[in-house]
Amino acid sequence: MSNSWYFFLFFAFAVFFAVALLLFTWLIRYKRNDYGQKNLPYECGVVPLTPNARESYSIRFYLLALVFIIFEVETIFLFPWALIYDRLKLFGLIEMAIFLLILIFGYVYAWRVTALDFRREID
Amino acid sequence: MPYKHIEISMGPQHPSTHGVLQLKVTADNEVVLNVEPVIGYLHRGMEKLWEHRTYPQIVPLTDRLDYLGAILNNLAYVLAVEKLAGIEVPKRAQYIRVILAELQRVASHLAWIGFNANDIGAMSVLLYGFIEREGLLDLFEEYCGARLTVHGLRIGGVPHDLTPKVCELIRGVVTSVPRRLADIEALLSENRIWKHRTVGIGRIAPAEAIQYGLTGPALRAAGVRWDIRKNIPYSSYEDFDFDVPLGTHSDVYDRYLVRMAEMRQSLRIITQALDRLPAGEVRAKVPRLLKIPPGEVFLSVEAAKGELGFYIKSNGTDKPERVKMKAPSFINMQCFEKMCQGHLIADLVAILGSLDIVLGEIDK
Amino acid sequence: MTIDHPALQAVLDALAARFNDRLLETRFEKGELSVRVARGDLRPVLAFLRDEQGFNALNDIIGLDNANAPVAGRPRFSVLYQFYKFPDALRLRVVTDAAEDEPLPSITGLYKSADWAEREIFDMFGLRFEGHPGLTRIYLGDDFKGYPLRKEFPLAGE
Amino acid sequence: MIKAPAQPAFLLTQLDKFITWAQKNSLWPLGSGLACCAIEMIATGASHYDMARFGMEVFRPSPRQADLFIVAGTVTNKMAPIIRRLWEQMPDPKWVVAMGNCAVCGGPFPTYAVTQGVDKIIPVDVYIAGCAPTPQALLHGLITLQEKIAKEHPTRVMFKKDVRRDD
Repeated sequence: MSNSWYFFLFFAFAVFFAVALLLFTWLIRYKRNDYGQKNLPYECGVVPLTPNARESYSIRFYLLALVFIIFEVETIFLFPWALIYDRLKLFGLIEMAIFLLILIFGYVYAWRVTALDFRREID
Repeated sequence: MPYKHIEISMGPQHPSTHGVLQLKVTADNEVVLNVEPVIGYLHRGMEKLWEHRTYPQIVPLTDRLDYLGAILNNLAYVLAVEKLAGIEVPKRAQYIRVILAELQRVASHLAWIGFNANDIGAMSVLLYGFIEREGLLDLFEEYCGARLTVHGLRIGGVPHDLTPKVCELIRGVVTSVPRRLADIEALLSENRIWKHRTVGIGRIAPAEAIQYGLTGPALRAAGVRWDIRKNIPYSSYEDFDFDVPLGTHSDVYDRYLVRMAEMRQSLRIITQALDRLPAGEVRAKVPRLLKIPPGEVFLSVEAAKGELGFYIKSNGTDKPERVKMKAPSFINMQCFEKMCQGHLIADLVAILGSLDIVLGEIDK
Repeated sequence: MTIDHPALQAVLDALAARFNDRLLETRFEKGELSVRVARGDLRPVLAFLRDEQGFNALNDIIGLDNANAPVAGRPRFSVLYQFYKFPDALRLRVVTDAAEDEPLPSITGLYKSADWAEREIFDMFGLRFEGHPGLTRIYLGDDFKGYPLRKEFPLAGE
Repeated sequence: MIKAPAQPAFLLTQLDKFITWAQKNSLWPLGSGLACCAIEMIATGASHYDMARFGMEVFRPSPRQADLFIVAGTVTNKMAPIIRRLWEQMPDPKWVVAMGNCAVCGGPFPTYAVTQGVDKIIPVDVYIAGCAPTPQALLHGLITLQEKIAKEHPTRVMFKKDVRRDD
């Protein structure tokens, strides 16, 4: 625990850096007294046709995001494994191969059940 | 509870609407239900302006209609005025006009392949197309004095004869364009992503295309053999042999193939016209103050986008009573909504690019 | 009327046979045949031309304001329909006249490309087309007053 | 030009130089073309004339990320409110270049539908003449804009609420 105060130093610096950045930009930004339609959401120059964008939308977007997260997590597991790959010898290789195989199986299933593509006709 | 369909505006300021066109898109998340084009953002009141200008003054104004095919607009207007006034254009001038018109068609198609590919994602093709087009613009600058809005023709003929330097530039273009086309085709024609984005997208049946009045490369891609240079030859096009490329599936990919083939045919016409250039005058005797007795005429020409027609009614003075322009993009745009049914929003961009519309001639 | 263009002569004869006295005027100048019919007969004539004579493409609809050269007995505006026969490249022009307030029959039923063309004529001349799905201004904003292509409308606008 | 106050402040001139040096060498134009001038603007952006030599090759389609508005083409009355809205939605500091006769003064169209010059709706910094000005003319106009930016004093605007002249 002797040199654990480094952590607080790091934390303080992070907070300081964030606040300083915001303060600096607020200080040097151009002030203007008539902002006109600056806060209107930008939609190719016209007033947006659907004023509030918080409408309900299709399940397909959510499905695609889920499939993405699954394989994102898979790659995250690969990083630590790749770091100590040389010390794990054959055991590590087989272990990771099994892990990847299971996920490939999941990927093929998702592909076959057309979770990945945006169907052209109205589903 | 079914979710509400999204209504979004692919509005006047949009990188891939080729100018100031607004598309009110009603989409079920990604699938387009219907598209309502809103035009008029570039309406400059050309036809009203033409009623206050003399016949020769209108020629440079026609450059600003389809600003990618300035000489083709001039050709349509100038031929209509000559037919109305009964002016006989010397053979040499007709040949030079054919050379300039086909060069302008190649330049317009090069710009089109650049924009269409860039909309679909192949930005390098935009740079290929534009670097090649610079060669053509240098040629126009050498001959007409301007790059884009060239005012390249006159009523009764062409401004002046082809100088040796211009002929040499033309020979240069005729050899360098096919090499560049080969590069572009090597990049695109068998490219999996390009085919995935264009094959089977934006189909329209030939009968329906005629019903909507579609003309130009988009109609030929539907397999209908209709090219005014062949069907109603003007300005001695009948002297040259070239074939009219046709498509079969009438989708975005076929329109791409048709236009690329058309560029090669244009180069063939240019070489034939340059080799068989007859001697003689380059401009007929036209009175400086051109007064045309009352009458009316409608004449159309095969412009890069399709059939560009001019209706002119004269009233005996030096200013026309009425000039109406039939713009190919104006008519082609009407079947855009029909082509977009059931596609994704991303395909909208590919279909719009394949129609090669220009807002200058839609809005007049 | 005899014209030295065999194909168009055949069309003209068929038209004359079918609508003999309702063809108010036929003109053949510079190789172009134009036929004038009254407003009421427009749709039957166009339907006949399309179905029996094979003019399957409407090329353009042209609006005209004849205020500067008024012809006695004829209304002020005239509308010209430019037609095409696809395979053998025949052209035909059908002309009708209409006063300011007389609506013209809309031909969007016969030709889909007439939709925008008629909206443009309404926008520029103020001529109404009855039976048009959505007759609104196509170029100018809805708040624009006046019809620009009328002769009395100044070039630079009100 | 920014209204220069009576006595120029000398303390921050070096900071001004630095900020304007940074601003003028990375102008991001708004990717919006109206008519024929837009094609010449794209030709200038393409590889032959290459605006990238001046740090301007990034054409941002959205005004939120652009700081230079090249009005390239005819400004019609129907398009005017949209151009005003696009200009307002651009973050400060922003500059406007009126490219071509139509944007400068209505050009060859003295008609009912055309706004006679874009400076009737938004303040313009540099006017470029020509009916479809050649890429060289556009580049010359943009270099003039860079010289103009180099002479500006942004720090006065930032610290002293000396608001820019176009409000």
